[in-house]
Amino acid sequence: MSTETQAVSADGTAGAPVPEFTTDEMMTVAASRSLRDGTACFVGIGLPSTAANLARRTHAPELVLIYESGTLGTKPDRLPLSIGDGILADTADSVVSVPEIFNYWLQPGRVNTGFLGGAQVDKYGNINTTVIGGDYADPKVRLPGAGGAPEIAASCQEVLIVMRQSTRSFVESVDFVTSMGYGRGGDDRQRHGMTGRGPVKVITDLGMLEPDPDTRELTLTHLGPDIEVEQVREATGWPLQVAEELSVLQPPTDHELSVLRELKATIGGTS
Amino acid sequence: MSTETQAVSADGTAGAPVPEFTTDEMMTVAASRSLRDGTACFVGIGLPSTAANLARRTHAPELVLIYESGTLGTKPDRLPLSIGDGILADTADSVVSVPEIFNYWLQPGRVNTGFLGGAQVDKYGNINTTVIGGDYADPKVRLPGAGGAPEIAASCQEVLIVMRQSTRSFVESVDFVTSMGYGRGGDDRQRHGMTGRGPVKVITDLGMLEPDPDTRELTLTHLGPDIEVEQVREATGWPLQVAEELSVLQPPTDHELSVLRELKATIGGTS
Amino acid sequence: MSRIRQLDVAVSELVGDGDVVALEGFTHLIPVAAGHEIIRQGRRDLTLCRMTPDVIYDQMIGAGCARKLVFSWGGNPGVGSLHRFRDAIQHSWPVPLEIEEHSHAGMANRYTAGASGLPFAVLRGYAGTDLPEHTESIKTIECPFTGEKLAAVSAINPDVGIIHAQQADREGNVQMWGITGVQKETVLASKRSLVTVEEIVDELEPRPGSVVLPKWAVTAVAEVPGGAHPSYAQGYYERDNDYYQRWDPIGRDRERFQQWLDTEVLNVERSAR
Amino acid sequence: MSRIRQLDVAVSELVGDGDVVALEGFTHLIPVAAGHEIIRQGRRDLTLCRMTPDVIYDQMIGAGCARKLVFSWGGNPGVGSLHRFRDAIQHSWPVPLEIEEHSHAGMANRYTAGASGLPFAVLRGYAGTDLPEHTESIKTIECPFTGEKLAAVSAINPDVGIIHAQQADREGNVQMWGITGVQKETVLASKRSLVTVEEIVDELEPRPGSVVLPKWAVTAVAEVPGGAHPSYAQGYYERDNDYYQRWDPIGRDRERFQQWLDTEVLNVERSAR
Repeated sequence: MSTETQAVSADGTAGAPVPEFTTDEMMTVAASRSLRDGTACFVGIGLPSTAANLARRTHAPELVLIYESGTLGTKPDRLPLSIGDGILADTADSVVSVPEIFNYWLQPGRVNTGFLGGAQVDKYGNINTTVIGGDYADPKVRLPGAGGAPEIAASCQEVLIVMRQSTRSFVESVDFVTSMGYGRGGDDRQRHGMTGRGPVKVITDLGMLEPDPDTRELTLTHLGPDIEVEQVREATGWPLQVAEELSVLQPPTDHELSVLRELKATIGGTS
Repeated sequence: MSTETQAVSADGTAGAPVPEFTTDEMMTVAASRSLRDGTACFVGIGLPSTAANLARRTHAPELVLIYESGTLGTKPDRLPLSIGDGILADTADSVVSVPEIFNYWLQPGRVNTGFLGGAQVDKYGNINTTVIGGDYADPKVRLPGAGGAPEIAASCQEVLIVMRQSTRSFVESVDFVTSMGYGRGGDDRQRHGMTGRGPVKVITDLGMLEPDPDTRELTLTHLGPDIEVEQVREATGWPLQVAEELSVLQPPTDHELSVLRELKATIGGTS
Repeated sequence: MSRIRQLDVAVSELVGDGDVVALEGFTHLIPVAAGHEIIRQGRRDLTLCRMTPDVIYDQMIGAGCARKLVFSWGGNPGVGSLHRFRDAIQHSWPVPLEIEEHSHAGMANRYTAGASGLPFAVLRGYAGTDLPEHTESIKTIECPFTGEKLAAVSAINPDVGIIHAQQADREGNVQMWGITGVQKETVLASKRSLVTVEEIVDELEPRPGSVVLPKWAVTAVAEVPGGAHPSYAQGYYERDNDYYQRWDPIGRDRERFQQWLDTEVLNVERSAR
Repeated sequence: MSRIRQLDVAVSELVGDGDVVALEGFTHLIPVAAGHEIIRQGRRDLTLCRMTPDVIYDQMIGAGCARKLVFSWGGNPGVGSLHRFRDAIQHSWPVPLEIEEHSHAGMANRYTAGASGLPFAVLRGYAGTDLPEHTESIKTIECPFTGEKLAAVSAINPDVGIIHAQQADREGNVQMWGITGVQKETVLASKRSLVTVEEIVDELEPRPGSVVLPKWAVTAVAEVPGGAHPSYAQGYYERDNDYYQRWDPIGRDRERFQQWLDTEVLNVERSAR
């Protein structure tokens, strides 16, 4: 629950002055950039909500924000603290019931992007937010559970996973599959009749992983600015595959950072 | 489609002056009286709508009127011409979607009384509003079809059938079962897993039929004022059972008649 | 993304011969002008879906647009029968008409399944009736928990769903109110959708009981004032009950119908705005 | 017919030991005062249903009201874990807590089935997850038309459904607006229902986006101003975010919790009006 505050300095581009930023800010900005303008995004609270609202204020003004509380096309002027803040209803194109948001809007694959995170993710992008250790009936740690995640994972056209990377959270195999990524890899999603593509990116504080086109094993494809491959390997609980052509994430621009920081200052407040 | 206009004079009660009324008026008043105050009634257009609105203006001011267009608890100040007139939405407690009116309100058995009519009814209260003569693919007469009737017949706590009586309409066995009454009699409804009781009364221009408690065959229990049993037998397409204790319907009161006639004058108009 | 179009352009872009087309509107907000435009463009072999195929479908069937009708109640509400519909079924005029017949509850649930991305819906329906015998899209299903037998109906996912609403804004967000029937489900179940509206406004003012369809859930919007006549648009105009009465003798007679078609639909250029 | 009652009278009339009880409200309009009244009346062995058992269920579980929890997400939104919930599951304190765990989509559909008088609902859900292995109310069903395999969930029909709304009129008709979650379904699925409201008004003025429950669909109404605190009631008061933060250290510690229970719930007479 601690916020990563270690500041790193990144290589600038084309002589622009290099702003200082945290790895969490880099992660949020990378998530934000993954959202295309004019698409619809199913937003959970916390980092996904921050990233989606950042995108709407920068490169994607026509991004459609959908919260599982039933608010379609919300345009909050501040960051909500919960997925059901009043500001979300006040600024929505339409507020529908919870059964409707899942049945009419999520389930048929109308939503382009879903955001997920969790306590554990494994090398096939499966996510655990249910129990850790012991067994289901007598767990070591009881987590909140599924919420909207299993069906977001199944039915959004694509899923972005956003999580801080550590050997505790990036494990060979999750203790409990709350939300399916690529199952046991390969075409396991198709065998389960899933309509969405699954997790296309895992964005972390250290870089970005993408599924191998055949095996679907998560593979490191991008490093965060000033992050070394070895750091990422050490924070991963399985022998990490690394892409032959490894890129580096563009650091946040001044504009992205200032909008992000203004946004964060508004969280849960009254405007 | 012709309206019965033959006036009959009835025996009065307790020395009150006897108003003149038509057999159709008697039928509407009898239907109206069958609606208990404070209950909910699923109303179709035509006579059921007239009877329900008459009841609301006489003995049942708290009658809840539900139309299949999605209007719950409407209080129209005039008779609507269709089940979807604007006046029904304007005066409703709530307007819901058509899927909701069937799934959330009709299907669970929340509605006390459903009204049905049709081109044919048989001795077990099964109704045909689909095809007459020939076979289904090549019928002699094609009728409008089912509408809301099959599920009204199945799920309302009880059903009132209101139809003018003739050998053409009261047949031994309907050409097509659009809405099930008692099927082939006895406990056939239970075998079909139906939750509602089925047709408890068939109100006609000649009197009233009720199902035998065991066989469920429709049995004449009430005569209209000045109607003879023989008239009813002649208008029935099967050998009609007659109850041992045959009653006579109370003629419409002055008040009922005047309210009914005022109501009929408002049909489809703008107020 | 919904786009504002002329009615004729939208219909020609969205509706093709052989398509499955649903024009919905339950008594209120019936997309009549769009139906007439389909007639004018000479579309053929359509599978027409509609819970209550009233006068507009009688006209489209009489004009020879339809190969098949999927419906639950085919009548002229408050008046009587639909004679073009009967003539097509009983005498194959002007072309044979196949039918797929349901109850209202069944049709409503078929659209709901379509809007929900499910292949079927479950309801307490059709029990003891002769409908399942003649309609392949009704089957029996068993509850996996209680063993109870219920009805299953297959989803409807039209190629094109067409509805009429009171308003859209300039971006194509749609708002309707009053009796809204099964219109949201129709748009969401359809691969493509067209909403005709009474007017395009600068901003949709939220209203009690309104249904809003965001622009990204609608393919095209066309401004067609009076586009629901002879049905009504709450807040704009009342139902033209006389029209429904007058339709009866026109629909009864093939020649009078043909004459009506020529003078009222084919040789007029309605709606383009 | 709904009847206007005092909160304590309504709870004592409607909620008994061993009942299946659902308190619903999705972030907004959570019936917290009613939950506290259930604690105060010492109800035991309840099966508590709620999509998001947040602070109010943490309190009821910690107070020993529950034998079983039916849920889809158990956390303190925006803050972290529910420690009374964890303590009950991990250490059976104060009593063992059985769980029946779903996803949001599954729970929403279970209420929908319950409201619809159906024994089950169908959804595209749970595929590839470990939930069905541990939850008997999730099964697989095959589409009778396409052969596709989908999830089926059994209906929830609570003995008592409890929600909070902004307003009722003097006859007991209820109106709520803003985020209305699964509250309508909860009331319609339940054998008995209680709606606490911010205020009782002479007449309900129709509002955009409002959900209306007619009096005959509700068993009892109680006027409880502030009855959703620390959640919010749109148009009346904002969410008390500090309360959710402050709950974390109280919920973490059995003794602090017990103290809180004594001073804030058991020995106060809130709500009666």
